[in-house]
Amino acid sequence: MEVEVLLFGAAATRENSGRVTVVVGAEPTVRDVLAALHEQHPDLRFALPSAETGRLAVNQSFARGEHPIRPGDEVALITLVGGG
Amino acid sequence: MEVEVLLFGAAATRENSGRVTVVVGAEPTVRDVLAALHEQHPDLRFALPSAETGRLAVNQSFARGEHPIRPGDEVALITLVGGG
Amino acid sequence: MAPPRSPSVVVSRVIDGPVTPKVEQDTLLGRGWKPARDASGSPAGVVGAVLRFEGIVRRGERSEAHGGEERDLLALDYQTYDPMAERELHSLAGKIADQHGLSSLVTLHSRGRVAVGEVSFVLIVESPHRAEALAAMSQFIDRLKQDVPIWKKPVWR
Amino acid sequence: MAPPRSPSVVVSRVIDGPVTPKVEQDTLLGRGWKPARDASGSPAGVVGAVLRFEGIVRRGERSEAHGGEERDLLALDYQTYDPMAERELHSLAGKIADQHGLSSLVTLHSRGRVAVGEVSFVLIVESPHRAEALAAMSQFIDRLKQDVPIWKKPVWR
Repeated sequence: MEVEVLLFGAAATRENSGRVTVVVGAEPTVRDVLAALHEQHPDLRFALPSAETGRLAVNQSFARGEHPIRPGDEVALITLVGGG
Repeated sequence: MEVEVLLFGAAATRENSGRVTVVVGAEPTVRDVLAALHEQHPDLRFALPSAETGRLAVNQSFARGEHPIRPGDEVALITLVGGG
Repeated sequence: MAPPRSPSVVVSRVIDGPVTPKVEQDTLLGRGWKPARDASGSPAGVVGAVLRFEGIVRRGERSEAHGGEERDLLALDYQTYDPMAERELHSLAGKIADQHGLSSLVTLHSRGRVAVGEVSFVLIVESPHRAEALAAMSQFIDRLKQDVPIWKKPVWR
Repeated sequence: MAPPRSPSVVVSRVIDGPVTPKVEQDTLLGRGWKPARDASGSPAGVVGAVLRFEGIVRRGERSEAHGGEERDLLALDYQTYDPMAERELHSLAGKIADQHGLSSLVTLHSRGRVAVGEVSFVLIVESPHRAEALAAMSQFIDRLKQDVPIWKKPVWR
């Protein structure tokens, strides 16, 4: 299936877009989406040097590893933040 | 000679006075006055458990060990302070 | 036996633009928060330490595009992932307040453009003693920079 | 090459009675000090972090005369050794400001009676970055409690 991933900050600037799409197998997990982002969008590697270092929010909450991604979920890549 | 020592805080409360007098030899030092305070004013020992733990100000500046005390100097015992 | 501890008062909000004194005052009044110094606030005598932190946009910022050299800014644009940013800010505030037994914690963070010299972040911590207030403040800021989805984009002069 | 660092602005004073907002404002205005947030203060964009600490008299204080039990206070009486207290306060302020490269440091401390819920101590630290501000604040308070000849006497309820 295809998963759309929201981008912010420097990641969005680098992709020149607030979202990218990745292609993953059926019943993907957070881990699968991070691996696909790393693999299919080399421009994001400055912020995602390996799939293991990435962090996703699913439906606006941090989610890890085996957390499933379902059709219609809002998925966002949370690269290094910079508030304060 | 006699040296008058100003007291503050709990030390003044305990002595019921803002000053005590100690008797010391000629040309006394800070060390001598602290030893005399400890020896001659047992009520101050709660704040001056030994002469070495005491701290004096001479003419409103902290002074240590061999610093001489001269007639007319303003001498004060600076026990545990509590600002802030 | 120690008296039961009152729950912490927590106020958190994402503000559009800089955190001006007026915006801050209006927000806090709106949430019914008053500083401990005002007798009308929390019961007088509980709070012994009030710490306040303001983050201000500095003129010089390192530019990645210029080999990390410091260049002059006009402003920072803060991008927030809404409403997650405000929810994470609030959840962090509650956790830190609880963990350190704070009397209250207030945190305001800007979204959008904040010019050089303007305030983009305010944190107020009230607690019985100073040590918890300082620890809570350091920890809050560290975790804010890890977990709250807010990004800043430099606007170069 | 780093630009030469401006000297720190230091304001320190012993205040008779509580440090009310009015007394604080009058003192700071009198010394020509303005917060970094006001563009008219230090050159905009140098200060990135402003920390403020307020010490407030708490209701409960341990009583030595009652086996260290906490008892209710009416007020604290702050006794200062004058003028040494103010001089030590100022000298400490200068040392800490210099050591941490602060933009400014303001410190006000009460002398005499301060009632429960009133402010007896204010410390404001302004610096380019947050880390120095936090370190300077902790260190200032620790050394104040060691070296500035101010004593407090409880006034029991």
